[in-house]
Formats: sequence, structure tokens, C-alpha cells
Amino acid sequence: MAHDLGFWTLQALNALQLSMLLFLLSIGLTVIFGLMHFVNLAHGSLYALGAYFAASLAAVGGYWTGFFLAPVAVAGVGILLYSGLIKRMRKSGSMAQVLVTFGLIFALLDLTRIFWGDLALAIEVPALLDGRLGFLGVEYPTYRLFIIALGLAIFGALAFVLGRTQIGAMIRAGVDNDAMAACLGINVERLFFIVFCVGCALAGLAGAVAAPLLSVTPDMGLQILIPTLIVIVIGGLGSLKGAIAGSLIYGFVQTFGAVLAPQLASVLIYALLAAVLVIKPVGLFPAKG
Amino acid sequence: MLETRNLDKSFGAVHVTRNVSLKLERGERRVILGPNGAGKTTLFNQLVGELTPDSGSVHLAGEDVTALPVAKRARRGLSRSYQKNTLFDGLTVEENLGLAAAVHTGHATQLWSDSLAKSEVREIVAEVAEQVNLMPFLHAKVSEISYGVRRQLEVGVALATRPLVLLMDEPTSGVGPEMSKGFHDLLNNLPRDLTMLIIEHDMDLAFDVADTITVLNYGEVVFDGLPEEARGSTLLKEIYLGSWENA
Amino acid sequence: EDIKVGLLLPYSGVYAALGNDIDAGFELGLKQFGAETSATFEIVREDTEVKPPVALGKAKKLILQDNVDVVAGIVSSGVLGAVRDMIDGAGVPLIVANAGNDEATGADCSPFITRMSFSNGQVNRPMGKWMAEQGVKKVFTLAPDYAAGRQMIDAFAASFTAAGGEIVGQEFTPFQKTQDFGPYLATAKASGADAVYVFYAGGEAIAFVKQYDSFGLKAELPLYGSGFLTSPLYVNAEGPAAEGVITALHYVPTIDNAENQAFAETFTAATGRVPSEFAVQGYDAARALIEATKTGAADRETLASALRQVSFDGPRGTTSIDPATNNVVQPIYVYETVAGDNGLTQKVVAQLPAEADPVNGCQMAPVTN
Amino acid sequence: MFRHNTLRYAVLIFLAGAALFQALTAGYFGLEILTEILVLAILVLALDIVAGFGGMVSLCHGALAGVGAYAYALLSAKAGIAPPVAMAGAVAVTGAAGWIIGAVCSRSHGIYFIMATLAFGQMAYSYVFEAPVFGGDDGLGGIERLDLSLIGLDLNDSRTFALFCLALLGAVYGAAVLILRSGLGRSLSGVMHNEQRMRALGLTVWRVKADVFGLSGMIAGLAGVLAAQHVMFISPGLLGWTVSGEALVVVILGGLGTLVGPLVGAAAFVVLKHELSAVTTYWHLVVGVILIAVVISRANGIFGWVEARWGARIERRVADATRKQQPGEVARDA
Amino acid sequence: MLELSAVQSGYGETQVLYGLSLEAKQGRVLAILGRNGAGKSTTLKTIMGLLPLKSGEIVFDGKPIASRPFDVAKSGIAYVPETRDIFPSLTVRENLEIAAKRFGAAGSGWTMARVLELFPRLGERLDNGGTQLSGGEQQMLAIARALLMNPRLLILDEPTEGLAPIIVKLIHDKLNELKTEGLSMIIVEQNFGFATSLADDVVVVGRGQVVWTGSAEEIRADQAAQHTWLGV
Ligand SMILES: Nc1ncnc2c1ncn2[C@@H]1O[C@H](COP(=O)(O)OP(=O)(O)OP(=O)(O)O)[C@@H](O)[C@H]1O
Ligand SMILES: Nc1ncnc2c1ncn2[C@@H]1O[C@H](COP(=O)(O)OP(=O)(O)OP(=O)(O)O)[C@@H](O)[C@H]1O
Ligand SMILES: [Mg+2]
Ligand SMILES: [Mg+2]
Repeated sequence: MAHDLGFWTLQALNALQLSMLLFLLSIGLTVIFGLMHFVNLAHGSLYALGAYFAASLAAVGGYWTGFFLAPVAVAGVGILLYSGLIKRMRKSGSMAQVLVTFGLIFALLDLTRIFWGDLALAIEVPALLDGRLGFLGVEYPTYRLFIIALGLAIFGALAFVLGRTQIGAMIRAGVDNDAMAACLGINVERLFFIVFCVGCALAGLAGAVAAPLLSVTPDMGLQILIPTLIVIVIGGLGSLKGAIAGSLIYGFVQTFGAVLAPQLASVLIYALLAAVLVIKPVGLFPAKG
Repeated sequence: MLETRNLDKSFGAVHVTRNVSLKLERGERRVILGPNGAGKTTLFNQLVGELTPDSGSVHLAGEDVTALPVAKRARRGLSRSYQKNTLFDGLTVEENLGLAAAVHTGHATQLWSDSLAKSEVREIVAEVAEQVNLMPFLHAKVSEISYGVRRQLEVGVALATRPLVLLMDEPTSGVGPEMSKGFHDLLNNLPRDLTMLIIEHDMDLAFDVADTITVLNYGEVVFDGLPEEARGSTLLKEIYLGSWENA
Repeated sequence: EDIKVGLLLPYSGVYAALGNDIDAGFELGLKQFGAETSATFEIVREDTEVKPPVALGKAKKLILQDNVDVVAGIVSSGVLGAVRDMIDGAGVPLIVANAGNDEATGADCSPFITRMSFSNGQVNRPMGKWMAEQGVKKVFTLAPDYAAGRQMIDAFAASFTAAGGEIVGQEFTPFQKTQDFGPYLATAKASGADAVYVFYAGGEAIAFVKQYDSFGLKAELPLYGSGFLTSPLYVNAEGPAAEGVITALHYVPTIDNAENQAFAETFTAATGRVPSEFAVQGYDAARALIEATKTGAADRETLASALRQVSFDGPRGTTSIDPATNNVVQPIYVYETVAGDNGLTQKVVAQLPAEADPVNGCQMAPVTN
Repeated sequence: MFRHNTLRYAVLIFLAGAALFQALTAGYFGLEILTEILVLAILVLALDIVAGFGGMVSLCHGALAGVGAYAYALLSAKAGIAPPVAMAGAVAVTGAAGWIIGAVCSRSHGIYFIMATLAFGQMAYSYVFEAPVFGGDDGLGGIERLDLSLIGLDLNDSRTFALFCLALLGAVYGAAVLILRSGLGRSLSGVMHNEQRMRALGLTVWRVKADVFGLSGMIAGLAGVLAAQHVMFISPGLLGWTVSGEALVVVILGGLGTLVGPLVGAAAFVVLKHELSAVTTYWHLVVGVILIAVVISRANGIFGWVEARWGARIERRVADATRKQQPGEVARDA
Repeated sequence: MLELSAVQSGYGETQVLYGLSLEAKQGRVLAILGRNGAGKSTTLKTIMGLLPLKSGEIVFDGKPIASRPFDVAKSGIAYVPETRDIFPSLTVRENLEIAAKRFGAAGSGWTMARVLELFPRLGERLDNGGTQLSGGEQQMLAIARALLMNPRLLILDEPTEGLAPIIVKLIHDKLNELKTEGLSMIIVEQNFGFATSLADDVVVVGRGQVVWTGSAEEIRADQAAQHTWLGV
């Protein structure tokens, strides 16, 4: 197969687009998971909820209504989960958390089926982002470029907040030792609540953004969970750098694997994950400490 | 028995061990003194293999062990206690000691028998418990004993592998004066042929136990000699002792 | 007399929507034609969860504990493969209402297994010849990497090349793990094909059709496929992206005959949905069962034998069973998805004649009675 | 460290009695469920050994069982090897697979370990799913049960097969206890509590982990072989991560690190699933809510909850009773 | 300013404090002495709200003390734990910054510059990770961090543990300075000389209760008490 430069550009953009979508999702998981040491396996279900909310809201008020409100709605669900469940589970050890969030996966999956049915839903790409843009000598769907831009923007914003601000340092301190942080007068409970909500909102955003690209089905949360976990484990838990690195690695391996070694496409990423963990048992860029 | 040649280690820009060469004869008891951050613990970590030196070598009983992993060095008779307790928290004192003894006696990987029930292991456990005064606590869980007793267990676990060389990192840190004295008796009662390297801040204890003294400052050996010489050394006073007593 | 029917369908899991449509069709069929027979029916439902071992357990329960006279349903080929020996061994007639693996009415055929749905080869084979006739020369194919995907594409490719066409590239995408088809679409575009022929179903179909359109491929590289791609069950989720896609299937709701009109109307009245191919499969499975009982068959053995000889004019046109394989024989409809008054609809472009599948190694006892 | 106590013995005896009663009296479907429980119980015992006593929370035990099932199917149905030999072969294959996975993952901990094992499980899944020898997505049928007609047993009879599985479960339980009480098991517990210290004491930690994971793999493989013989059909779904996830749920639901708890969990889970799925297709919702409720109760699973409530009291009662019976004992204690 | 009366507390089922009562007075230094495991650290943790108060009363400035550590800190109490508890993910600078200011307590005006003057060693390590410090450096950081909160009451659990004598001396001088500035302190110590030379008042804890109360001079003079309660 002799391919021209345009082909490879296109594939690189595909890889980047997939990476950014995964980044939006994994960053939410990694902040909750790494910073709160909370194992939220139900993160994928929140992503599915985001997609469903976006689909329902878009049907009423158009794409942008869904885009802006779905994360808010998912954060709302997050608030319910936090005050009903997560708060109690914060100190319960990761096994209990795995189990509770596993239970949540089961429950949320069936709840989406009850509310929205088994049939797939969909959202149309908004007029503004419809069509294609000429780009580096190729035509690329505008909506996919939008996802890439959005991912990079969120990455930048989070890097700034976590790394450069007081609140970022306080979050990290609370993670290391919440009792001591509280003794220094940091309101750890509120901090974590905010972190959790932001994480949920990001999952919702990822769902809303993915919806026009994919189909909205009850099991989409379960399908995305494993890739997301792979991303944060390859990257290293709790670190922003890890989430972005993991996402890029996953996106590029998956995309170019599909092109260059289609027979191996489905095994490749797992082999990579195993290899990374053998060489660096805590991922490439784990949070300090 | 234990020898280091030109050990060197840096963490980024921080040079923590500079060209450290030490030589311990069989049965020698050496105390390492040095201000906080002098690199004492880091030196221990390199001796047992938890850290790899940037250059230099470690020799145990005449053999170069620099390339050996932690476990292999331990099986050749190198044992350590930690500055911060590193115990089997959910288990009892007896089990803590038993696990160590089982590794030493080679029962730790057997599938056909219970290592903790072996008479060889039980003997070691009883002996060590006697040596470090843990007899009354044998069946208590680590979480149920006080910090001071945990410090004793920390040393006990290290002893239960029946080492040739015992490294102790501040065995008395955080321990009250009474227990501290107990420790000092305890150390004096250990077999004379056991080679010991002790990091200590407690001067009285140090001068009492030590055959020889090494002082580290900024990762460098600045003094190596007999306790009497150390006591007189002005250098040592300056960098380390200060003059708290006069306060 | 009372005939006990075990409905073995996925009511949860990825194929729940299909299971529900088949169930609704089956119910409707019994209601519609129930009066034509003296037999009455009792239904026992079991959820396969689309897991073969679970389905096998449920099948055993239906047969050994509930003592059903006939089993109907089965959506996935994997489940059909799992229960095949059990059904055959126990001698319970099974009316397959979806699963299309060629072997079930080929090498693994059984006098007790009658398929009222389709076979993978059957719905794709005619399309190869038809596309070649339309002047399409070079085709790139895409399908999920599993048995059904490969069978569908292989049947198409064989007849397309036999008719003088050329397959310039093939990709099989990891099944149920591929959500982003971008990489494959770029490859298809670069392949120099005149058209793309695909098989996708369910969520994958929606994502595929939308992504195909978003890359602007539809204009330069027309999209053809197995009709599941634009099934009425999903086509509205695909939206305008599906317009102009040409596919072939054994049923579309716009087939112009009286039976279909009646069926579509009643089905829509009952469920609020346009009937899908799955709905009609359930409906015809019920109809076949009733036709069989009309011959006086009432127990497992007689029902099995009667089912093999069923033939009727239904929504799909003349529908009959080929006793050599027990597979359904039916016309295939080529249709284009077009914008209609209430969303997207199916414009039938061609009706290709019914052909019985090749026997594919099936050795079946001839019909006796 | 593993210890039996009165409550554990009592629950074991109760479970064995209930299983035996069910095996002797149940109808067809009851036997199916019983067998499902017994096979699942073997799998979760394997998982509890590594997760509950070694801190190695594995998300590949379903896949290991699947490997066992496929190995048995290939060896017996395709290669024509006699079923008992094929069975031993399959167990050996999964043991080896487990050993390798354990060795490779030995440096990872916590969630990293979970993910590393998941990766191996998914690799096996993808491979089996796509390789034609394994029948791909359609699975493999025609798997035979062991032929024990020599000793007068017909395993094709559901009741006999259930009893056969029960006997094997008993044997596996015994083996698990022996493993945990061996030197290896003790060291494993040391590794779980403090890996760094075990290493500093001279233990080759990765070998211990690999050895135990290998043994656990053998048990998981046996579960897989029995599952294959039970259903007589296998499909790649057996290796999927959700199976491993469910096994983990069962272990935690029952009581991680108690060995008895997972047995309780297996019975509770299977019965619940069957009862609920008969009523509603939304049974996952109910199971989910129950799971959450159990965990919120802050107990170590169902069995842990019972043990926390009554374990100590029973223990005291029994101690009192035995004292009364043996006055000599009291004198010696005092 | 802080008064504990009949406090009972402990860890889960394990009770450690059995009706402990003591008082720390405004502007004075109280030393809590006692053998290992007597319950000194437990007392401090109970004050900070890190352990639940099972019964009894703790009054700070005339009001019952808050129950959550966050509120206790807000009311003006800073705590240096036995285990130092430096945040490993934060640099030394960040460790200090997150504690700085906040409640604007009318303190002695501790600023970053001033604590770095006190512990120049920390200045050299500002951009290091918290756990890359040696044990002694970590202790300094923990004290510096507490000072930056400008507390009205400073609680120190074994501030000299593992410190080289020269640093002990330095800390002694600095704490003495704080004392003359009028900062109220509670110090738990093993180092008898250190504690009694700094403290105004002394209580000795034994088996979860106060077994001796008096002034620093008194305990220094009371050989018998020293021997009975402290074993020195
Ligand atoms: N987390 C815990 N769980 C259970 N018991 C504990 C815990 N921490 C301490 N204890 C017990 O509480 C008692 C008092 O401990 P505490 O730490 O208050 O002693 P201390 O006086 O500070 O001694 P030290 O000088 O050794 O620090 C001890 O017996 C100890 O074993
Ligand atoms: N992992 C690490 N990365 C970077 N620097 C480190 C690391 N570990 C230790 N250091 C630095 O090395 C120096 C020596 O530390 P070490 O713990 O060996 O001191 P020590 O002599 O044991 O002191 P103490 O008596 O306080 O325990 C310190 O300055 C410390 O900050
Ligand atoms: Mg040190
Ligand atoms: Mg203390």
C-alpha cells in the first residue's frame, strides 16, 4: 500500500481526535481516581449519561443546549452520588469502592435502559461545525477538529489550575493526607466535592461531545471504560501529564495499528499496556510521591 | 565483613553520598553519626540494595554484591531495620518474627508444610523475642502495641533472619529514656560476633555501644575512628553536637 | 390443544432492541392468525442475555423443565451454535427468528431447526451481481471481524467477482470494539475503489454511516451494504447521513403488497414504530407455527416436520421453507434510504428473485409424513 | 493469615449440607443452578487466594478459566486426547499461564496490577475471539464430560455431575487451605502486608507471587474445565473481562480473604441472579443496588458482616464450653 | 485557654484516654510528658479532632472546641504531628504556601521569609519534593508549616525526635523566642531536658490519665516523680 502524505496526515488527525476524546474522559477519571484515591468504575456510566442527556436536550434545544447543559446535568448526578454514596465510601478502601461503583455500573446501565429504551439515539452535528475544513492539504471534518481543540483547551486549563494555583496545591495536599490538610485549615471535604463534580462534568462533556460522532447506546459507558482505564494506567495515575500522554499513546497506537497491522489491532493496545507495566509498574508519569 | 568502596549517589542536583568508603571487621560495632540529611539512611539503602549507587561497590564477606538484588544480599546475611517502622501491621508479633525466621531457614517457599509451625522457626522466634524483650507481646497484633514496643519489634524482625551483619537505622528514635536504656542493654547483649552498623542520634547510646564511629556530613565521611577520639574532636562538636547541654 | 412455545430472545444486553422487536412481531403474528387454527398457545419467555452459555442453560430449562413443544427466537449466531446440539438431540423444533450463520442451515442443519429469518449469504449474494450490473467495477469492503461479518462480505465478494467486479481492498474491524471508523475510512478513500460495500448493524451501523458522511465520502464513493446498515430500527438515529445509501435486505417496511401494508399498519398501531426486519421475522415465525398447527401437528415431532413444509404469502412476498436445508426462501429487496414525510424511508429500487441457498453440506432427511 | 474458627467451620458444614441436600433432591433446573454455583465457587476460591491473601486483585481469572475451558476442549474434542488427560493438561496450561502472568505483573500493585491482569485477560479474549481454531465468535460445541463409568458414575446425569463438582469443590477448598497454611502461603501473607520488608528479609518476592498465581491459575483452570463440561459448549465470552469482574464482585460480596465468604457469595449471587432474571430483565439494577447496600454496611462482605457480629461471641461461647469440659486445660492456661 | 476535662478517647474499640483533664494557659508553655504509649499523642489528636471525643469536654477560649480538624485549625490551633506528615506530592515551597496566612490570626507575623530565615536548610530545598527531605528536614518543614499558620496555640508532638543536637538546640531557641513573644504552646516530648527548660507548666500522663501536675521547676526538682512516671 503506497499512501501519500495526505493519507498519513488524515490518519494523524484521526489519532489526535481519538486521543482528545479519550483525554476528556480519562482526565475526569484521573482527577477523581488519582487525586481522591477513589476508584470510580462508574465513570464510563457518567459518560453514557452525558451522551443521553445531550441527546435529549439537543432534541429540545439544539446541539449547544446539550453541549452546555449535559455536563451540568451529569455534575448534578455526581452531586447526588457524592452525597448519597461516595462521601461515605471515601475512606473505605479501594476494594469497597470498586464494588460500589461496579454496583453503580449495573444500576445506571439499567436506569438508562428504563428511561431511554434499548434503541440507539443520536445527535446531529451543529450547523456551525458541520462540513469539512481544508487543513494541511487534507479535508477534515470540522467537528473532529473541534474535539481536538476542545481537548487541548481543557488540558491547558487543567494544567494551569492544578500546577500553578493555590487551589491546585491544596487539592494535591488533600490527596496526600487529608487529615493533615484539614489540620492546616483546608476544607478538604468541600475541595473533594468540587473535584468530584468537575470530574463528573468532564465525563458528561465527553459524552456530549462523543454523541454526534458515535451512537448513543446503553452500553457505551461499559465499552469506553476499559480504554479509559488503559489510558490512565499507561500514563500513570493522578497526573495530568499521564492522562494526556496515555491518551495520545492510545489514540496513535489504535489508529495506526488499525492501518498498519489490522490483524493485531485489537491485541496491540493490551500488549502495549502489559509492556508498559512491566517496564514501569506505575505507568509513565505517575503523580509525584 | 562489610566494605564499601567509593560509594557515590546523587538525586538530581543533590549529592547525597560522596565517595564513601567504609570497612567493618567481623564482630565490629560501628555507629554512624551525622546531622539530619547527611545521607545516613541513603547509605543504608545502598548497602542493602534498595538504592543503586551511581558508582562504587559494596562487598559482603569478601564478595562484590553491588549487582545483587535486595533479597539475595539479605540471604547472604545482610539484615536491616528501618528508621520508620516497616512491619507486618495486621499480624501478631510472633508472626512478624516467624516470617523473618522462615525466610532464613528456607521454609518460606515450601508448599508442603507450615513454616510458622516448624520447630526451627519457633526456636528462632523464641530466642529473638527473648533478646528484644518481646515475650509478653507475642500474641498481640502490631496495631495493638505501643510505638516503643514496635521499635523493638523492628529490630527483632531484622534479627530473626540471623544475620551476619545487622544494620540499624535509629533504633531508638521516638523511644523514651527508659526504653532507650533498655535498647542499649539489648544491643550489648547481642552476640559479639554479630557485625553491626548503627545510625544513632542518641550520643550516650552511641558512645556506649560503639567500637568505632563514623561521622557523615553532607554525604561525606568526615570522621572515622574510635569513640574516645570522637569525643575529643572539635570538628564533630561543631557540625554535630552543638552544645545543647548548656542551654 | 395447548401448544407451549418457548421464546428464547435477548431481552437485555446489546441486542435487547432486536429481541423486543421480534417479540412484538411474534405476539402480533399469534394475534393476527391465531383464529386460523384450533391450537392455542402458551408462551414462556427466557432472556439469553446474548451469552451462549446462559442461553444454553435457558434452552435446557425450556426443554427439560418447562417441556415446551417448540422454541422460537435466537438473535445471535453464537447462541444458535450453542443450543444447536441440544435442540437437535432433544428433538424439539426451533424456529430461528434472526440468527443468520450459514452453517445452521448448511453443514450443521437439523430437521428440527427451521429458519424463518435469513442466512448471511442469502441477503448479500444477490447484491454482488446487482451492483456489477449497475456498472460498479471496484469495491472496497468493510465489516466487523466476526463470523457473521465475514460470511456476509464473503458472499457478496464471491458473487461480485463472479460477475466481473473487483475487490480492491478489505478491512475487518474489531467487533464491538471499534467506535471510530476514521482510520478505515481514510484507507477506503485511498484504495481507488468506485464504491464501498459494508456490513454493520446496531450502534456500529449508526456510527459508521454518520462518520462516512462526515468525511464527505458519500459523494465520491457511494455507500452500499447489507440492509442491516440502514435498518428502520436505526436509520432515524443516522439521520441525513443515511440518505442515498443503497442496501439490500429480505424486508423493508415499504414493500408494496397487501400483506405488508396490513402488517405495517397493525404493527405501527401496536408499538408506535415502523416494523423492522426483526419484527417481520418474529411475525412470520408465529405465522409459520400457526401454519404448521393447521396441518394438525401438535407435538415436537409433527411440528418439526410440518414447519419444514410451510409456505405462505407474507409481508416479504412469497415466503417458503426449502426442505433441503430448512432455510427460508424469499425475495431480496434493494432499497435506497431517502427522505420522506416523517423522517427517512426506504425506496425499493429492485426486487431480486427468491433463490434457495446452496445446500452447503447439509445432509437432511427428506420430509416424511 | 488464614485461620479457621468455629463460625467458619459451622458455615462450611452448613454450606456442604445444603449443597448435598440440593444435589440429592433438586429437579433439573435446581441441579443446573447448583452446578453453576459449585463451578463459580471454585473460580472464586482461586481468586480469593490471590486477592484476599496476596493482595493481588486479578481481573483475569475469568480469562484463566476460559483458557482452561478452551484448552480442555481443544485437547479432548479436537486433538482426541482422553478426557482425564486433557483435563490435567488444561489445568497445567492455566497453571503455566497464571505463573507467567503472576511473574510479569509481580512488580505492579493496586490498580496497576488490576489493569495489568486485565490486559492479559483481554489479550487472551481477543486472540480466542479471532482465531479460527477456537471457533471464533461462534464458539465450540461437542465437549464431553469425564467418563467415570469405570467406577460406576455417569457424569452425563446432572445429579451425578453436580455431586462430582461438589466433591471437586471440597478438594479445592482443602487444597486452598493447605496452600495458605504452607510456608508459601505464610510468605504470601507477609508480602501482602509489607512487600518491601519481605524482600529485605531475603524473600524472592516475585517468585512467591508467581508461584501462588500459578497455583491459583490451576484452580481457575479446573473451574473452566468444569464449566466447559457442564455447559458442553464454550464461547469467547467466557474470557471477557466482565466474567472476571463478576467473579471479583462475588469474592468481595462474600467476604474477601475469608475463603468461606466467597463460597457464600457464589451461592448468593447465582441464586439472586436466577430469581431476579425470572422476574425482570432489569435484574442488573437490583443486583447493583444490593451490592451497594452490602458495601455501605461497611462489612467485609456478607460473611464478614456475620463474622463481625457473631464471630467473637460464638468464639467465646465455644471457648467457655470447652473450658468447662476440660478443667485440666484451665489449670494449664492459668 | 484550652481545657480538657474528663476526656475519654481512643482508636475504635481501643480506649486510650480514661478521663484525662488538663489545662493550657494563655501565653504559657505546657509540656506533656509520659512514657511511651501513655497516651500523649492520643491527647493531641483528640484535641485536633482527629479522634472522636467519646466523653468529657474540651473547651478552647471559653467555647467547646469544634469537632472537625478543619474547624479546629480555623479557630487558631496549629499542629505538628509526631509523624510530620509532609505532603509528598508538593514541593517544599508548596507545603509552606498552602499553610500560610488564611485566618489572619493576630499572630507574630510569621511569613515565608521569616521561617526560611529560621530554617535556612529549607530555603536550599524549596523546589524539592516533600519526601525527598531527610527525616530532620521534614521535621523542620512541619514546624515551619505550623508557624506559617500564625496560630494562637501551637501544638507540637515530639518536635525533637530524630533531630541532631545542633538542630534541637536551634529549635529550642526558636521556640523560646516564640514563648517570649507570648505564643501559647503545648509540647509533647521525650527529651526531658528540652521540655522542662522550655515549659512553664508540666503534666505527666500515665495510662491515659494525668498522674502528675506542677511547674517545670517542680518536676526538675522532684527526682521521685521523675523516676516513677518517666523512668529517668
Ligand atoms: N491507630 C491506633 N490504633 C489502636 N491503638 C493505638 C493506635 N495508635 C496508638 N494506639 C495505642 O494507644 C496507646 C497510646 O498511644 P499514644 O500514641 O498516644 O502514646 P504516646 O504517649 O504518644 O507514646 P509515644 O511516646 O510512644 O509516642 C498505645 O498503647 C498505642 O498502642
Ligand atoms: N529519593 C530522594 N530523592 C531526592 N533526594 C533525596 C531522596 N532521598 C533522600 N534525599 C536527600 O538526601 C539527603 C540525605 O537523606 P537521608 O535520609 O539519607 O538523611 P539521614 O542522614 O538519614 O537524615 P536523618 O537523620 O534526618 O534521617 C537529604 O538531603 C534528602 O533530602
Ligand atoms: Mg535517616
Ligand atoms: Mg506519641
